[in-house]
Amino acid sequence: MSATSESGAGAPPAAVVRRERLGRALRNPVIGPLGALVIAIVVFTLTTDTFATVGNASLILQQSIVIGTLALGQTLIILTAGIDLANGAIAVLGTIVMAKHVVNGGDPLLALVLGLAITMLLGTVSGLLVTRLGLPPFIVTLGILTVTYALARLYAESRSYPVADRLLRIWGEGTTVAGVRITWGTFLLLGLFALFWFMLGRTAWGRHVYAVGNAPEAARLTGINTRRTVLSVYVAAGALYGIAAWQALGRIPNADPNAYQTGNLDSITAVVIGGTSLFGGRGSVIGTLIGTLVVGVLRSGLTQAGIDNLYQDVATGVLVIVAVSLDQISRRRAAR
Amino acid sequence: MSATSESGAGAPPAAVVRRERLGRALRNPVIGPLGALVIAIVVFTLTTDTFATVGNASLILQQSIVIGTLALGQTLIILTAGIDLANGAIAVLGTIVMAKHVVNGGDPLLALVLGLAITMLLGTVSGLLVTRLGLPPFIVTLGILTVTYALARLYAESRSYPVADRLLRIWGEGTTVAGVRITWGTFLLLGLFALFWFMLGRTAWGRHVYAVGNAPEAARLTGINTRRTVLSVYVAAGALYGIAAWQALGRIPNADPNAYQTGNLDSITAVVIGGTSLFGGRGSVIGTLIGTLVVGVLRSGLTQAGIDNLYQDVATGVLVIVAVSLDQISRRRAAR
Amino acid sequence: GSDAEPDGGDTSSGGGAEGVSIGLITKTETNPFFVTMREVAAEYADEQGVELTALAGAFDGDNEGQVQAMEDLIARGVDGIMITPNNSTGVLGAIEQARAQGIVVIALDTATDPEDAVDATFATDNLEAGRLQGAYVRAALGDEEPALIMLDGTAGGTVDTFRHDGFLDGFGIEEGDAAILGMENTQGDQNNAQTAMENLLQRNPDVNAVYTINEPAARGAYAALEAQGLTDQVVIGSIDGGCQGVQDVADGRYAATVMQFPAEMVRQGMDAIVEAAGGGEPPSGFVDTGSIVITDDPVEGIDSETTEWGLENCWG
Amino acid sequence: MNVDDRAPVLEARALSKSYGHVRAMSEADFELRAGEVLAVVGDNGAGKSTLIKALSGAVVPDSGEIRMNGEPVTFRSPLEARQRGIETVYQDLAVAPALDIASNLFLGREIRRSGIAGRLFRVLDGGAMRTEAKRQLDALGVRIPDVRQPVETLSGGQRQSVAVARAAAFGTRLVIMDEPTAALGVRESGMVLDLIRRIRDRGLPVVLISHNMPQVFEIADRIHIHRLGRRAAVVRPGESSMREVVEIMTGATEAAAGTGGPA
Amino acid sequence: MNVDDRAPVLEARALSKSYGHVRAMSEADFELRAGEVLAVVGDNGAGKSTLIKALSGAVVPDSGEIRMNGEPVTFRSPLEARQRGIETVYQDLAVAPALDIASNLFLGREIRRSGIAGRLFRVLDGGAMRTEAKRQLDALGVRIPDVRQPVETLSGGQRQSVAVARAAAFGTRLVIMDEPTAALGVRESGMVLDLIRRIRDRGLPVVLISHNMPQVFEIADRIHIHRLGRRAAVVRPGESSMREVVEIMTGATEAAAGTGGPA
Ligand SMILES: Nc1ncnc2c1ncn2[C@@H]1O[C@H](COP(=O)(O)OP(=O)(O)OP(=O)(O)O)[C@@H](O)[C@H]1O
Ligand SMILES: Nc1ncnc2c1ncn2[C@@H]1O[C@H](COP(=O)(O)OP(=O)(O)OP(=O)(O)O)[C@@H](O)[C@H]1O
Ligand SMILES: [Mg+2]
Ligand SMILES: [Mg+2]
Repeated sequence: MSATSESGAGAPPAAVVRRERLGRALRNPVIGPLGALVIAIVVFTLTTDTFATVGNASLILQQSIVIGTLALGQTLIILTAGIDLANGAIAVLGTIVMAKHVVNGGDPLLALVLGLAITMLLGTVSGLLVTRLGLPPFIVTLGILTVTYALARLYAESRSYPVADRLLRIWGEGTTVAGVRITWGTFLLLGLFALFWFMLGRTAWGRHVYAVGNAPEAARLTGINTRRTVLSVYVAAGALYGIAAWQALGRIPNADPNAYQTGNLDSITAVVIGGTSLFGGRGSVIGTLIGTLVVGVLRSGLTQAGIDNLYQDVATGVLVIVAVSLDQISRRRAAR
Repeated sequence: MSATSESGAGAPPAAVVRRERLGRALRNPVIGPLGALVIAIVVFTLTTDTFATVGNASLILQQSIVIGTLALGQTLIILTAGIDLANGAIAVLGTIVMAKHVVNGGDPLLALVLGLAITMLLGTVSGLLVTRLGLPPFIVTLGILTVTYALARLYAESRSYPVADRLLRIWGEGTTVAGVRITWGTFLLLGLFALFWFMLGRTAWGRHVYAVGNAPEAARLTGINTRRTVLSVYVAAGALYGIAAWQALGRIPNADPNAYQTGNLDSITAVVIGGTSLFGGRGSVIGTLIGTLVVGVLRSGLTQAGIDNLYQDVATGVLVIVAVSLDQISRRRAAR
Repeated sequence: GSDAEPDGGDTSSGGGAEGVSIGLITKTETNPFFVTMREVAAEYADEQGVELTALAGAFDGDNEGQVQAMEDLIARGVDGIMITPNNSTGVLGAIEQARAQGIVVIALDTATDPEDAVDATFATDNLEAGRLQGAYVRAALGDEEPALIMLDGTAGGTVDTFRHDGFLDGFGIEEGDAAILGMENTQGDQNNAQTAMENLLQRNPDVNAVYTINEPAARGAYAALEAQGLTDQVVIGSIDGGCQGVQDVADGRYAATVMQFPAEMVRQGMDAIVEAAGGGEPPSGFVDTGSIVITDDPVEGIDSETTEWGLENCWG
Repeated sequence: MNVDDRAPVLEARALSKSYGHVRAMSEADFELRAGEVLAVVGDNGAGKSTLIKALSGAVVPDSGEIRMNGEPVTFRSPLEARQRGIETVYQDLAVAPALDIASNLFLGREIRRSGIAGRLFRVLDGGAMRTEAKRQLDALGVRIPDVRQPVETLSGGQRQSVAVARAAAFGTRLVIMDEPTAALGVRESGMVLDLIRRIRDRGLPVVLISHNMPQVFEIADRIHIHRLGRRAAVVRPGESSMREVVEIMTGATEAAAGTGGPA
Repeated sequence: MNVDDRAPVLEARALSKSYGHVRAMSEADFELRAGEVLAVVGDNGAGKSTLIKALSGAVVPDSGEIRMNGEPVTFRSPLEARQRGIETVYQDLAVAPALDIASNLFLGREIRRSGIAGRLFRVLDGGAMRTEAKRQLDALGVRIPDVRQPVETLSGGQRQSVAVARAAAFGTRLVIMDEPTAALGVRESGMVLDLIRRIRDRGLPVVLISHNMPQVFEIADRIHIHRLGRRAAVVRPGESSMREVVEIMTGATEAAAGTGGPA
């Protein structure tokens, strides 16, 4: 019974075919969404002449910034088998708090801090309700959604607040590279995705997030503090929504309590197109970034293609389904 | 090794305490939502003097009919670990098809059949995309949502169609019992819930629905035709949405392509308040009925209490969370 | 989302306007009011040989969607943009950007704040329209002590606020007056309005006046009152002037509606842009496209038209 | 009666299956004869479960051929195998944790009410299902407080008993059991061996995967030894010792009995 | 060295636990002494897993007392037990199927990079984790093609090995194993028994739940016999026969060795 040496010699029970690298790449879950993105870009490039310009690419990125950041927070929560219906509302309250403080003559930096504090607070409250009372995230965030929009309207006194302050609008500014305007917000978006890609993939915290979403009971039994892990995710998401609020003011320097009502569904869509499972524990933020871009490219491309209003909706619906089908097919291939 | 007789004698390894009935009742998953409903009713009865009238009760039932029927279909789909974002849209298209046919001088019965056919067709399409292509229900029904609203607007030419026909409005009529008006629609709603309560709990089909939602791979391995089961659920839901469309014309005899836009979230809310798990395989239609009523009671009660609109939103958000907390607490009790 | 509809392009007909391209951005693509605007614009563009691109936000309050639409239109290099802004300040940045590129920007239906952020505004004076509704309802009540229910639209909407405030002004009471029995937001949706009215009636069966933000809300209110058999004691007022609404007035469902003229807004706006594109003076200022009470029960001191006239001039 | 004389009931030739770059089964052969108990043994990860999943339709092999009573068959789903009377206890049990014991036992072939209610509307006879479930589990010597308990509340062994009882109750042509006694106690294991004997006595062949050598030698007519994704040998308990079997299994000796040849 | 002389490391008195109307544990006693291998045996559903879950913090008992080195402790979560050096292999393995083998092995105590990146940001040292995982699994004789494989793609036995390797690697005070060899092959089971011996030789006591009597008699210093939710007897392998143990377990004889008394 001294098989140690033998198994050390590495003759595996099932012969390992050494085309690992390619196999691994093909099984990478980001392949599907990426394929959809590439196909969309190619199709619109061929069918319209205004789509494939650097300017338009920069525009699509700018248009994706707020939803992208919301979707990043959404990804974290969905990875823990949760869902966040309140992200748009929380970001909106953030914009109101920031803008109203400045409009009333307050210090912009303090306004920013207050805005971020309120979004993190709301994230924390959601997280506590989910972890302490064990409530379904759907219900918790639905409640927070209703309450937050109401609070935003109450606090805004049902007005909107235009922002002139430079600090609050900073992410809308940018630099011009080779005649193309790239906003700081674009860099921030990419930076945030890189940060969370690293955090999820390379830190203990990231492992715990995946474990808690994939098998909560197993995670608990192995001694992971599941409550703290889940809570940390909601707090991080709250912070991201605060940043999204800041970015939103950079894009539209006007805080409106009725804005971003479809932020929740739009961000979930980006996450799901990106290949993350709504059942938790499987997925990646890179997928979400691609998913966000897929949605942005579809909208922009269909507009450039001059497709009629209502038919555009039809096309979007169909294309979203097609994009995810591609993902599904590539997965089945890999599973064979 | 002849323990058969011994175990037949029934001394179980863990002594079975014979307070089964009570225990079973307390562990009934409907207890939580029911408690929330009762508490809500008691609170509004005590705080307002117009809430606790038979007339108001009948009114709440009437207001709950359409959402209740949508939520019933939603329950079926959620039990299979799916979700339906398109139910409101499908019902709206149903109302347009029925109403336009009649407004254009068509036969009301044929109108009804056409309307039901289109909703069942859309349910079937969703089901096929989910079962054949293995796409996530969230994405499939999101696509169907967009497409269906667009189709409804195109077919309605962005107009709304008032309905005068008696057959199409039948569920809004009713009878007066002891001075209280009860619509046929109310009876239909209760009948539909009873039917599906029976189907889910007492037929092989129902068992398969639960099994497919709870453990799809196990269901497949035991030889259940999982695809057919899931498909049947989407078709049944489509039929229910058609009935919801008919009921909607009874309540508001005007088919409007922009109606019921929150039907999806509202129905999911009712399902989740009713204690059904979004992960599939656990829950009941009775819970959904109670969940629907909880939402109806909250809205009516808060209005009766004269609470300002925005504060009403705050209260609704908080109360929804409280309602589900009650459920959670009662479950923990039972699990001890 | 922002959506394109290149209805134009037919340059065979029309005089002087050929080659002019105009963008229209409405709040949503679903509300019949905006659908009418789009249809009128498409028709008018056809006649004039103007190239039209029609876009919209996804929901009331979708500033982001409207900004995206502006960006797309700027990228396309249109001559003029007509926009019904979500709120008076929501898209100022994008408007500024457009005007900096020499594009004529015209606000329709809703004014911006400040008003001169755009070249010109063609809109209903919603405060005045609300005032007309309020004055009519108050007059129709006669000597009765008013007991009012208000079915509002969306909290904080610019139009919603003007109409609401105008109504109270015309009705002759202040916000918070005891005569106001209840208020609910209905999003201008018939189903929501009916539910809200039903619930409010439980508490306030002695209502005699109802303010509604638009005609679907008025229909919902009527259905709830009808079910309770209270239609005779209540005066319902509304605003819009859609054909179905005018028909409702003709059928006696509610007392009056205040008609506005979206087609006028669109036509005048397009004329102004075409003229400016042809080297003329750019338009300027606020142009009230008017509003008028439609009723078959006229009251003293308030100008009104009959439903017959209304059905000829209605929209949608 | 000599099992060698009997015709093969289920046969497979050169079955292969890869998952990505892991080759779980490579050119595996298999042969089950009428009325026999065939044990399948092998190291962890040798590919035993993959083999029987291919035989029961749970996995579609990449290549190879399966024959039932000499006639080629392809199972694209477990349902198709079941319709031909093949009943399987899977290693991971294939139970629905939220459903109760009785429902799990009858999953996919519920007892229906008699008459039209049962035939047309598939209305269940809950009482009969519970009674019958209790009977089946008693026959396995499992003590279960209440057949209305959800399976997720059962102990590991109780759960396994449910899966075994299901296969035993419904197999009509042959029964495959993947480590059916792994979680069972001494007494319960004995009862499962008794059950396997009873099934054989009913004339059905049984495939038994087990790591428990004494058990295998006690009950098997022939032993299929699996190694590195394929059949390394087939031996008879009377003719080989436990030690020899283990040596073939672990690769210490190359298969003496001839790779793939019938024993 | 005589184990009887040693102090009890982990003790429990009168632990009870009910689920609804099912009484899984009723007044169970337990005693583990320093440096011993204590086997826990009993019928399916006897309450063995419930007992060790109570000892490892996975379940909070309704009543009763637990002492560690004489001092009363209450574990409200597995984390608290683990912080006191109790490491457990659960019967249902407690692995995250979607995560790879290395991640599962180190779940909850990942190897971090040295320096500030590791300490402050908890950045993982993926290479070290994979190397160490491979080493641990090799020591158990498990052949696993690739430690980057998700656990859900492993065979039943391979999966169990991952759980066993984890507990073996991290136990600092005592190790509890709930049927660690149930899914393992002959060779792999042997290696786990070797492992248990090595752990004992490191001075750590081990609790082993098993249905495999020969295994139990081979390795245990004492045998705790569980029946109907409580300890029926404690015996020593040298002093009682397998037959006697099975008889106590199944209730054929009332516990000769005296209920709850030390053997
Ligand atoms: N879905 C899958 N994806 C990738 N690899 C797999 C998958 N299923 C099985 N394998 C691999 O195939 C090999 C054989 O697995 P199998 O389950 O057939 O082994 P087994 O002989 O039943 O082992 P055990 O005795 O442990 O149950 C293992 O190396 C396993 O990791
Ligand atoms: N969560 C639960 N809910 C209800 N009953 C439970 C629960 N967990 C365990 N039980 C019951 O408690 C009893 C003891 O279970 P336990 O898992 O401790 O047995 P065991 O001795 O480990 O059995 P095995 O040898 O089969 O693993 C069983 O009858 C089981 O059905
Ligand atoms: Mg196996
Ligand atoms: Mg156990």
